[in-house]
Amino acid sequence: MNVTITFRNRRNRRNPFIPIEAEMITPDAFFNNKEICVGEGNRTVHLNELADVGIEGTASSVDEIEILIRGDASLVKRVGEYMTGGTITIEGSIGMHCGNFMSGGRIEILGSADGWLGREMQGGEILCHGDCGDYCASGYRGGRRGMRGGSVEVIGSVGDFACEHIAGGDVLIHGNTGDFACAEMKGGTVTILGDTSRVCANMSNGTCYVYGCAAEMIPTFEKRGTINHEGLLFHHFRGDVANRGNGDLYTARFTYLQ
Amino acid sequence: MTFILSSGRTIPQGSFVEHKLSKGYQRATSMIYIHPLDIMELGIESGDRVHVTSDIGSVVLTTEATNDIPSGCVYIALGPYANAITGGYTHGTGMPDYKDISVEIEPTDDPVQTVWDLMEMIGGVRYGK
Amino acid sequence: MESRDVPCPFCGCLCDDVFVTVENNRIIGVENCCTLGNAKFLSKKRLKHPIMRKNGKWVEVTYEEAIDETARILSDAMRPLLYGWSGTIGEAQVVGVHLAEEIGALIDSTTSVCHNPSILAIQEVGHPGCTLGQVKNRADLVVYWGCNPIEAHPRHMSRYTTYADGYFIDNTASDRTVIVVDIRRSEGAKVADEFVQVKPGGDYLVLSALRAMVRGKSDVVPESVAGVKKVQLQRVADLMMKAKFGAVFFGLGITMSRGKYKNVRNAIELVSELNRRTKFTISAMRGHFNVYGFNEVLTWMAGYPFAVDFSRGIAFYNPGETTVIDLLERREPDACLVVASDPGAHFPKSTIEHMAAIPTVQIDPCVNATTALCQVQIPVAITGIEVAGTAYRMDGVPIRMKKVLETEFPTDQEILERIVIRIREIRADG
Amino acid sequence: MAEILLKNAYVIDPISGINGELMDIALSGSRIVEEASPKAEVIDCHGFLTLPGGIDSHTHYSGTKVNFGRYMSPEDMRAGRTARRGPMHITSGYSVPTTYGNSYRYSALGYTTLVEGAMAPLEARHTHEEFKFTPLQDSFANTLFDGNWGMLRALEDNDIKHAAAIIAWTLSAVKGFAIKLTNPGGTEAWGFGKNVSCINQTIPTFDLTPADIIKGAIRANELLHLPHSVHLHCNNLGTPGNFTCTLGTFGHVPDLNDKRQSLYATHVQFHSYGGSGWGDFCSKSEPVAKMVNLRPQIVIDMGQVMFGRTTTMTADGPMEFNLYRLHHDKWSNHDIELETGSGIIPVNYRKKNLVNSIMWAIGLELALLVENPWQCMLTTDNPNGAPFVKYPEIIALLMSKRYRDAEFATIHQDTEKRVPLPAIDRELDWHEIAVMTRAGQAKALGIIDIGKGYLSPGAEGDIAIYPLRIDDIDPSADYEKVIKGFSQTEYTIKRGRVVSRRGDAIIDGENTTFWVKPKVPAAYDMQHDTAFQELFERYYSVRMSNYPVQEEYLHRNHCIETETDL
Repeated sequence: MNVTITFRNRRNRRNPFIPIEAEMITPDAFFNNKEICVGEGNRTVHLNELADVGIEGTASSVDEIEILIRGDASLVKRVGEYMTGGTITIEGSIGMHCGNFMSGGRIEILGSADGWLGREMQGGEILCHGDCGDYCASGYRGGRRGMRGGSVEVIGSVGDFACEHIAGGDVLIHGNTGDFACAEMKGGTVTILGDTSRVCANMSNGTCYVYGCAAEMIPTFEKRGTINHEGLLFHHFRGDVANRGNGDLYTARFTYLQ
Repeated sequence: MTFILSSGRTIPQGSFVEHKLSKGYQRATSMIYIHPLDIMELGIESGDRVHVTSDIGSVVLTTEATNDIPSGCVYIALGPYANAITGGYTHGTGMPDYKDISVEIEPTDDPVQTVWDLMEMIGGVRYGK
Repeated sequence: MESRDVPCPFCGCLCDDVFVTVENNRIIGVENCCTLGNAKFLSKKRLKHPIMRKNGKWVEVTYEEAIDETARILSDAMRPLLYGWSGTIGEAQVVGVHLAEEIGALIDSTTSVCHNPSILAIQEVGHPGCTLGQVKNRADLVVYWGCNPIEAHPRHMSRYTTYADGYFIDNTASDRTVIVVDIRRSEGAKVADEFVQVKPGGDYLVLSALRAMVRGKSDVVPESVAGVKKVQLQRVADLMMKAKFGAVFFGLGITMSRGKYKNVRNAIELVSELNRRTKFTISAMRGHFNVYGFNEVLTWMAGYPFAVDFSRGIAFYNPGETTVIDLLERREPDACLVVASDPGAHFPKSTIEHMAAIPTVQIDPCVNATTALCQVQIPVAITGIEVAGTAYRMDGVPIRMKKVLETEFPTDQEILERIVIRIREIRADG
Repeated sequence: MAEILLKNAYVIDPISGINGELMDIALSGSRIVEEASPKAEVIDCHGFLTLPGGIDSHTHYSGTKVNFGRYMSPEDMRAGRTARRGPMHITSGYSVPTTYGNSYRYSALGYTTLVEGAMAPLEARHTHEEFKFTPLQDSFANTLFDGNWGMLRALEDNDIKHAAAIIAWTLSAVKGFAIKLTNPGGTEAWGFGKNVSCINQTIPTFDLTPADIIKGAIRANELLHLPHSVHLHCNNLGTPGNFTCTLGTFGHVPDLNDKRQSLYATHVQFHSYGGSGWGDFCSKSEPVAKMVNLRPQIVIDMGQVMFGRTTTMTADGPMEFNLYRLHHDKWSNHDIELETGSGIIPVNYRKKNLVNSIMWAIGLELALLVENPWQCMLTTDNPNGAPFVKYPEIIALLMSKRYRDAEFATIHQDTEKRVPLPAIDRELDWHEIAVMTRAGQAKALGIIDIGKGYLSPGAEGDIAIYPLRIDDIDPSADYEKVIKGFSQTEYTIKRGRVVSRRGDAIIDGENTTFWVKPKVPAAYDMQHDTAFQELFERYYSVRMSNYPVQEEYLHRNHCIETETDL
């Protein structure tokens, strides 16, 4: 089944800046033939009011559903939340919380993603071609475990607190990260091809590679010498000692705030 | 010259909190505390006015020399003047950057604006005089 | 007439020993109070009648008209924001929360721009704290980190720490050690036994280093961390470990600087670590007299201390998304009600620009910076002077604010209740 | 006055001596009456099980500590959210629900009366504020005295009357109901990061042992003729081998009151542990239950643990710190000057965990081994052992050996060697469950006189009607039906009005706060005692005049005045 959702321009809506809460846009909901409603502020509206929805073909399992999102979806939140299979392709940019809790399937974003992409993700894949906001592949407030499985790849750069509380899965960031990437890391593998700052603060476990420079290194990591990884020389740190941590941080370069 | 600006509470700012449109509040919140060496470097004297510019905007403030702040840093009371150069981005935390803002400072003869002026610049309408 | 033991409606210390003299329904004397509280008790300026902007000009209107206009604005809105709350009592805050629930609004308080990061940190690691009297009676070591009690909470030191005797502290001058950590030599730093000057944005790193030292892992710490020499860090760590009861107080110096709640989290984890060796507590220096009260009220009613979005019929909370600054910055709200705070004076420019662009109503006794951004302002009685009710001190102790003056102004609570009733009428009329 | 006539109610009312009779009950206004007028609204109960409204004699649902449990746990809040519906407000929270959440969910289970387990006097106002927003249950507040400096100093001087006078002043001031001691002496020691390890160890800052405090408080309690006895959370909660401390404590309890027990020991499951460490941790429910069976002056509650996530919260600060060191999860602590402490940590009781499995068994064993159901109340020490929404499952476990065996097969396999549970065949009957969930509580709390816990004329109109026709159910086999039936009442009636119907709250509140005021002669009125005033003046951070909870916080309330022997 192919579902095409084309968001219309919202200039004629009362306030085009109100985000759309669209947790029902998942292959699962279309597979179960649900009536798709979304939140626009304190009103609930039918998705048809905001987008043209085209459905072609049928599906015998959720994995046979492909959703294509076109038009401006940069304020559309929670797309793909709890999805278990199928694919979602977003032609432009997508709003916050895309792929929260997803456990299977694939999301591809050709533009950029706002904050909390893949929050508390359990499985499946996310590929974002543009940049990503804060809290990419992170956890929820008060939660002790963030992303637990699956993979996230961001071709651009990500904001602050990327992979906060990560406990499993793989994350690959081609660009730079903001401050406090991999804070409270508990497991999983994160690879940052660009620069980062205050990386792996308070980590207790897991592995992080930084191909660029780790600025303002947390001063409580133990230096363990250098290693060769994919033909490059990396400094190996263990920590965070302040947190009785046993995580591994490999970075090509680093600086301290002295 | 580039400085790191932080804002915070001060006694004068606090005691005029109930009188936000008074001269006293204006004075208390448009004062920028700066190290004497930096004052010399800028070629001005304590009490002279400066243009303080961040990525967000620019505002005129009155300098006050003090040794309590390290050279290279400046400090201002919380208030409308600080806000004129503070951005609304919160890094996904809800809290804007009221501290550690990178600013450019240069001497000026321009006057310090009133709180009403600042409010009108962003689309407000003053009440009374 | 004289009133004893009046709680001061200024800061989160809620000093409840103020002596107020009233003559002809005016306060003519205030004793025991600090400069900040005095100014509030003796303040005379206020807005005398509701005002509304019509055709770009301010005009005086009746309470009825102002309330009707407010109710229309709110009932019409798709993403209304109810903001402020810290300068009023719990009884009014409760009505505000019910209002938010009923109209599917966003509700947030000044917490969002002061100790929001402290709450986020507490939600990650908890909060080893205590009431202020516990510090007064027991603490032989007090640490002020990124806060400035002399300027923001002027009686904190004399009531609870540096200058206060306590049950186990016979002589505060000799029995208590005071450490101040800040980026600048604040007034508090000048009276401290040890002043630690940190480079801006360096608090997190210094806290990590201290945690490692308390764990006995000094060897990993470099010679200098964020401008602080390792020898001084070791000295501070030793003082902390030697203390019988240590109390850390922290303020906006760490909540507002880079990293925000991660700084606070690290401070809390340092304190938790120290508890393995001795007794330590940590407390936030809360600002408005009842900022903590709003957190308490919203928590027991909706489950979260601030930044709640009721738009989908349940309570949703995610600071960074449902917090006032982010909402305004993204231009989401289409109406705003401000109660008992002054965002016009405290918010970044771009955010109040949006407030000025949408229908905004303020409930406040005084003309303030926010007045300029409003369509309507409804003046009310002054809480804690003309209105009695509940406030929560920075340590969670609830205190009943007193009424020392008679007034003809309605209270926040009354105005809010009338708005709720009017909204119901408008909705019933369809 | 509104009248209701309940027809065809199948009533079990242990206090009135009714054990399964089909009858009508008439209500007029807030009370049960002999008969209703023809105008009365008739509710046909279709032979459904009809009990006095449930009473939870030990639960944490209101006040500073509970609210901090919510405040620090957004992950718990999002786990139990419901939308606004009819007169029902939104609710959040699973293990520590919002006030409305507590109230609606308790009401759905048929509970009409709750006792807050631990109110710190200094923060009493907060507890009362939350009572107001718990609209469908009456509230009582156990008031913490374990580290009260005034009382400790009086006990140091062996001046019981003076201690009683301080208790009397404080209870009246903070609108409390009973004396609660939480880890007596231990919370004071925690002020400097220490604890006490047995009841005979002198505490660091006063020349007293926990045993002195407990014995003194019991005597003071009876001097004041308080409705309830001393309500004790024993020392050494949660430590292996603590049963000796529990037995030692019980051994000190005199029998001073012919209407009720002289000591109510709470969440005894957490105090019935054997072993010298976690390695040989085991159940000691048998000696503890045996002691209770021998001593009618003691009533206990279970403090049952059920598997899953919850939040632990207690005034026992040092115990929570020890838990934190075990779990290394988030930890909150809140010491209260001159009075007590508190701590909070989230926990997850897991079937795969041997210690947790043993804890689960111990609670059930206590309820089954204590012969007299009037001496053992059904609780989880909500939310410490489990959220109260688990009560129906606990009832079913107590009523069905088969259910217990089925559950036992799913827990840690080594449990069998450490607990006597598999060998216990007893299955409680409906009457015993009624005792353990309402009648026994009313008696233990001493509130039968004010109309609680029974259904005869004169009683408060608090009634729970469960969709259970008990003659058609064999609880031993049909335990699923028992769980379902107790999970949602057909009707919950509070003060003579239907407040909850099939799980939905339908009106907004009929609650009352009950508090005590011992009548004290002038010589023992602490209000004018200079030494007591000085304690405030010099050491408290609030003024004495601002300390009492004002009348404004008691919307509808009932003051229980007592004659004293001072």
